[in-house]
Amino acid sequence: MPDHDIHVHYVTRVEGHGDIVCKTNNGVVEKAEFNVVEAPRFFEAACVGRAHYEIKDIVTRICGICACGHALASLRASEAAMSIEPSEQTVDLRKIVLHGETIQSHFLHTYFLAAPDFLGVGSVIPLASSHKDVVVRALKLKKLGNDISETIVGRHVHPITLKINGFSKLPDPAALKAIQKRVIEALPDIEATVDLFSTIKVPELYRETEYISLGPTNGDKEYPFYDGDIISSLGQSYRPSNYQQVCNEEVDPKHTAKLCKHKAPSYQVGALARFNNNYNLLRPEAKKIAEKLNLKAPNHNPYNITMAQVVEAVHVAYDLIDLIDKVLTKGIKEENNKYQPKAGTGAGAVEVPRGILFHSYKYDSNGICQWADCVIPTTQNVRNINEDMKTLVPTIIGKSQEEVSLLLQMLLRAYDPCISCSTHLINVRFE
Amino acid sequence: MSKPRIAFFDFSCCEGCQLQVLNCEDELLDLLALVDIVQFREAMTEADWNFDIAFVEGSITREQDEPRLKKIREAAKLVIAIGACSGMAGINAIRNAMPVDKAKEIVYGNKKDAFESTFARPIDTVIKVDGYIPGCPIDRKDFLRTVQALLVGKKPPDHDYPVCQECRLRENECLLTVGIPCMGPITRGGCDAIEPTFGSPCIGCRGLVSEANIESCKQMLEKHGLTIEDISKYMTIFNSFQKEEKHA
Amino acid sequence: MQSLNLYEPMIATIKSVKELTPTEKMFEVELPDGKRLGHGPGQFVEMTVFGVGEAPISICSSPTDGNNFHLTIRKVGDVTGVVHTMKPGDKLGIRGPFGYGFPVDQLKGHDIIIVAGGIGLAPLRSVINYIFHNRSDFGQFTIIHGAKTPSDMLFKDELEGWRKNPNVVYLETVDRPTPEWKGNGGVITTLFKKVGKINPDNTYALVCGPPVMYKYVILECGVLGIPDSHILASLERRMKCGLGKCGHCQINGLYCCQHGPVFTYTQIKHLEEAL
Amino acid sequence: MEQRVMEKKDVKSFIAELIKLYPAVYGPVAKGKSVVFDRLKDAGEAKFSYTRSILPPKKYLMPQQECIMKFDMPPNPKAESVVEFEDQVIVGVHPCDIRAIKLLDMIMNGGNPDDNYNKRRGHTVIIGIDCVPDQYCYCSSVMDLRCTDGFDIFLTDLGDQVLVDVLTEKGKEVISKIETKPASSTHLKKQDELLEAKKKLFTAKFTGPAQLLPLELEGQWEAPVWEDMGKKCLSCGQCVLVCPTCYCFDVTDELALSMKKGDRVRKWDGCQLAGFAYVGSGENFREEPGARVRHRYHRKFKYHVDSHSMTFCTGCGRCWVHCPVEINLVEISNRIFKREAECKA
Ligand SMILES: Cc1cc2nc3c(=O)[nH]c(=O)nc-3n(C[C@H](O)[C@H](O)[C@H](O)COP(=O)(O)OP(=O)(O)OC[C@H]3O[C@@H](n4cnc5c(N)ncnc54)[C@H](O)[C@@H]3O)c2cc1C
Ligand code: SF4
Ligand code: SF4
Ligand code: SF4
Repeated sequence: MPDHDIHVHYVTRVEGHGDIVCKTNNGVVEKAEFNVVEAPRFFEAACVGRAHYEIKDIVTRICGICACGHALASLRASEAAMSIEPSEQTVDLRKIVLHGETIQSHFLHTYFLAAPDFLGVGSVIPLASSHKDVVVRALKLKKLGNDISETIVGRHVHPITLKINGFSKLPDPAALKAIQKRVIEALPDIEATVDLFSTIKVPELYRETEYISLGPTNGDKEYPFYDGDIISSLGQSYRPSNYQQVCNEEVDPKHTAKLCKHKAPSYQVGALARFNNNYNLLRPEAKKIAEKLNLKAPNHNPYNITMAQVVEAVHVAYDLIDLIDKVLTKGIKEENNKYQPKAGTGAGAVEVPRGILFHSYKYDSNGICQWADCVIPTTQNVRNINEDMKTLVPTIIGKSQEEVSLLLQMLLRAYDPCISCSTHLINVRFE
Repeated sequence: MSKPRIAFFDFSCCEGCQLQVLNCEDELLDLLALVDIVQFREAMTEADWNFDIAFVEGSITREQDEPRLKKIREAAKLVIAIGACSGMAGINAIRNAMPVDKAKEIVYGNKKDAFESTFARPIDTVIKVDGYIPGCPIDRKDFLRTVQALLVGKKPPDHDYPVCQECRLRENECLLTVGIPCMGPITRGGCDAIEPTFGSPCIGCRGLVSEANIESCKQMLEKHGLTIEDISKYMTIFNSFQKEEKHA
Repeated sequence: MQSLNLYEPMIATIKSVKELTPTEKMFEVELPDGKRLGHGPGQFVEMTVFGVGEAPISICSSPTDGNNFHLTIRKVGDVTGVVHTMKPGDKLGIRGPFGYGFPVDQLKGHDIIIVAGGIGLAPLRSVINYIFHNRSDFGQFTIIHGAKTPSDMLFKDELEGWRKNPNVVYLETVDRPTPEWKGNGGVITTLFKKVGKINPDNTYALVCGPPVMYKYVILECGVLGIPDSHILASLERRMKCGLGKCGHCQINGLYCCQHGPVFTYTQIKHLEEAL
Repeated sequence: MEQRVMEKKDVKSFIAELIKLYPAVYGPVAKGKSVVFDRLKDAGEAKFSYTRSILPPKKYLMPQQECIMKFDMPPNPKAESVVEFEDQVIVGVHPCDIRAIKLLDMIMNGGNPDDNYNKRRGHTVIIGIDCVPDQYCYCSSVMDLRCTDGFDIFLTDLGDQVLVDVLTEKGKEVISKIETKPASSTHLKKQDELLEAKKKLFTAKFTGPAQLLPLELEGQWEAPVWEDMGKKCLSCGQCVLVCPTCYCFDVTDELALSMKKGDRVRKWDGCQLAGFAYVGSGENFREEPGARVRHRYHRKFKYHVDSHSMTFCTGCGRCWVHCPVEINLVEISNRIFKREAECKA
């Protein structure tokens, strides 16, 4: 049996810098781990001393891919801290924005980051000539997500109009209507995406773990992205303000960074966690797709995160159509977004494409930030990724070095990690 | 003539600028007809060190970044800094205002010594840079214009005029006239005044114009009800890095 | 035929390229069907490098030089940089000729002193060649030429001819002489001592050079007694249309592209922004 | 000029008629708390009681950005000039902006006529409307309040009725679409009274006659006002971009992404921007902001007056409203009238 000595420096097609190291000796796994080699960025330090109206613009820069999610988690935290209740219109529009981001991010991940592995190429670029129709479709769907953001928040990367207690500019109803029409027109493309992914067989891996996501508050019927309590598949729920009891970011003596842990030794967040925890709340259209993709809740194969993203994309597309209908029927009204800054501490929890995201701030009575904390999905997933790798390697140890390396990279990519955004994940080395 | 080969690299940043490149959905296929993208970690596994133009995103924050950046410089004919982080240290430089140790402590508590980090710096403190695409994030059109300019042999556009110019041409209602302080008058244009167009003040992500009248601008903002302290903070969301700063 | 729309360039062809200095090249340009540009000495064209932009460039040849015309271009930016990479057969766009050049008919019968600094020799070459080709129409002919260093000198082989030509008094200097340089050293104004006696009322001075040069040279012309109306200066400004519209080239109330580029000192003497 | 009256309630159907008849009808519409000229999709959108639009209606004669030539890239370049225009009506133009268009007509027709402007102008019907000044308006200091030319028809609100001055053939044709009656002397008298009343509304005023400014400016090239303003000026260019009589432009080549063809585009530019007078050899002929403010002022009150005998500021107040540091030509003019330069010397 060949022994493996794998070191993938800067895994590609993920956001940020991470390495994979795997070493076996006489068929025994010595090491199988994911190391983060990102440079620290100190966002929480940058927030201290800044005014309430500057915070969102600073923290969206944590991550370009889930900039809207960061903005929303941040606004929710600031609003909680200052006891601000945004209007229903604000909440609905924010949900549309978040859906836009989910569409853009899920299609970016499924097509551009994950699919090349299944099609045996290094990137989407060679597909531009070999599978032009697929690439054109992928670009079209991704663009739809982007255009949703552009219509409501100005641009997807570092959204503009999102503000505490409202919007700096409300979208033009006609533009919103046009977006809705495009979502409807995109349904066949989404269908084709489902068809494409239904032909793909994800690698085998079975490991039961804890799944954490938002869950419905008081019998809410909505598959939660923007609102809700924090729930664990092992049974327990928390208000967002108690997020620290969920992620328990602690300094593990063995490691050099803050890592998260709830009940089980590690937990997973993201599309599959949401799917497993909230399957019943999926729209029927999405449930049908799950069936077609052979995905049943709970599912314990992390490679299926990609499949869960496809299911979610369908859910979100249909939901968008309804949400836009709701907003347009009620009519978009100018609102008074003024608020008085005040002292307080608050947390916001939002489901961004890669999983649950927490922001929390403490403000003084002038609305100057005294303390900030951001816990990013990938930070929460790191332990789980490592546990998965440890479980995976013995099952594939007989394969060639290239195959093992690829399967490990695919596993990491399935989590769609956002490493540069993981504010607390610096130089994580599992020794 | 063979197609120019371009590559993307990143240091400390949010990768939003590279994402902006991927967000050129309508143009991406045409772009691929003009250039070969040979390295782009965020989007591709293939990695070739034979390229003409390197687009570099992100700030330099660690000693270990320097040799990697120098290697890029050696390989490339042209190095273009993309984004505020790379061109002027941007948001990363906020923390330069406090001792690195303090920043580490705020975020990592007593584990602070486990991380290597120094000042956040723009890449031109380490290597020579041939052009800049400013912004946080970069503007997609600006990116495409820059690629075209380089292909026809021009310098990248420098947009050395204030954001107000484009804001006025778009016929936005000036935010100052409705009482919202805005950095537009001293901030470099080229973004089509996107923030004011969406009702939000310019926060200076493209850096200062070369002849920024900061004194007068401060007085003006004070008239709009900001304190000097507010103003200096406002002006440092992206513009903290001072060229004189030596790295620690 | 020049199109009716004044913004539409003719497509012209580069016939030959000659490297004059490391930063300056001379281009011979042919219009469609070998048509003449129809310019007068001192006028300029708007030259397009397609996809890069337009730049105003003086015509450095005399209409008496033949059907084609010459442009001497210093590489300073985009348009001028890219044109430097072009070869014979490559295409340019040409609009023009534009501007008010040297009034050669008015100059006839007079003594002429040319004062050229650096690239200023390029536009003046058009009138120099014109005078050589119509030598008998003019009186005494003096060329005062200054460059930064010997290698910065333009038209080196032509200078060789002027040095030997009995029909012209050719005076030259370099700001920074090199060991091989046998001629004068120092700024251009130092040559005025060598001009000798002139008949100021019958003399025209034609001046072109870097912006800093004009003030001093015009002073020297004054010392020689040349009346203000006989001092002709060709000025440079930013230009975007060549038609007196875009506003960039304005010198107080005058437009460099329309009222100039050649001005009499009387015209610009009282203009605060001219020199 | 023919003077007629229409019922005020008919104004809306008049606009509706125009929208039916013309490919493009532009008028003032609300944008936030401001007003901009925009295409009228229906008659109700127009907001006729406004003070000033952000950009002047000149944008329909000389757009912020327009393609003036299309070209193919080498090896076989082709160049073809582009002039785009359609029949258009601009309604609700104030007297200051009408005067500005008159000045632009003079510039664009003079010397080398500008095809693009002139063609568009020739296909434009201008319907003026009288207005009420605010504290930034000072047209009364620089022009006649009575608007007598430069429009096709001009509307004055007389209360229940609207007085219609019909100046041109185009105007006659346009107004024939709606029922009007000849104006009576009562109507005309009312118009005179309104103008008389309007005169009293101005708070911003020149302390001397604007026509004398070219003379007053003599010897004031180094007046302290320029440096004072230069210290304040942010060189943001807004004052010149919003000005209805400014027409400076920049020209750039913009390639299609294929890089096989492109557009030559002209865009509004402005002399208050730092790089406006910069040349390739490295010289900036107006390096100091104060020199740029002085240049702009001279363009409004001297150079063009010398050559065209017309003041090139219409007192619309746009530059004042938009200047973040409130630099305004009333203050500068009044300091020029004071001859501070001599006091200093
Ligand atoms: C009547 C006339 C005749 C001329 N004749 C000749 C001639 O015969 N030969 C000749 O070589 N030249 C001549 N010139 C000068 C020539 O027109 C300029 O050098 C040319 O326009 C430069 O164009 P470019 O595109 O190459 O440079 P650009 O790319 O436009 O820029 C040149 C330099 O200026 C800088 N720059 C450009 N715009 C700005 C700005 N707004 N702010 C700050 N910096 C800026 C650039 O960085 C660069 O260093 C003449 C000019 C005039 C007016
Ligand atoms: S909103 Fe800002 S950018 Fe726009 S004109 Fe006003 S100050 Fe300038
Ligand atoms: S200078 Fe100012 S007030 Fe005068 S016309 Fe122009 S914008 Fe209006
Ligand atoms: S608007 Fe005011 S600050 Fe801006 S350029 Fe004009 S005068 Fe200067």
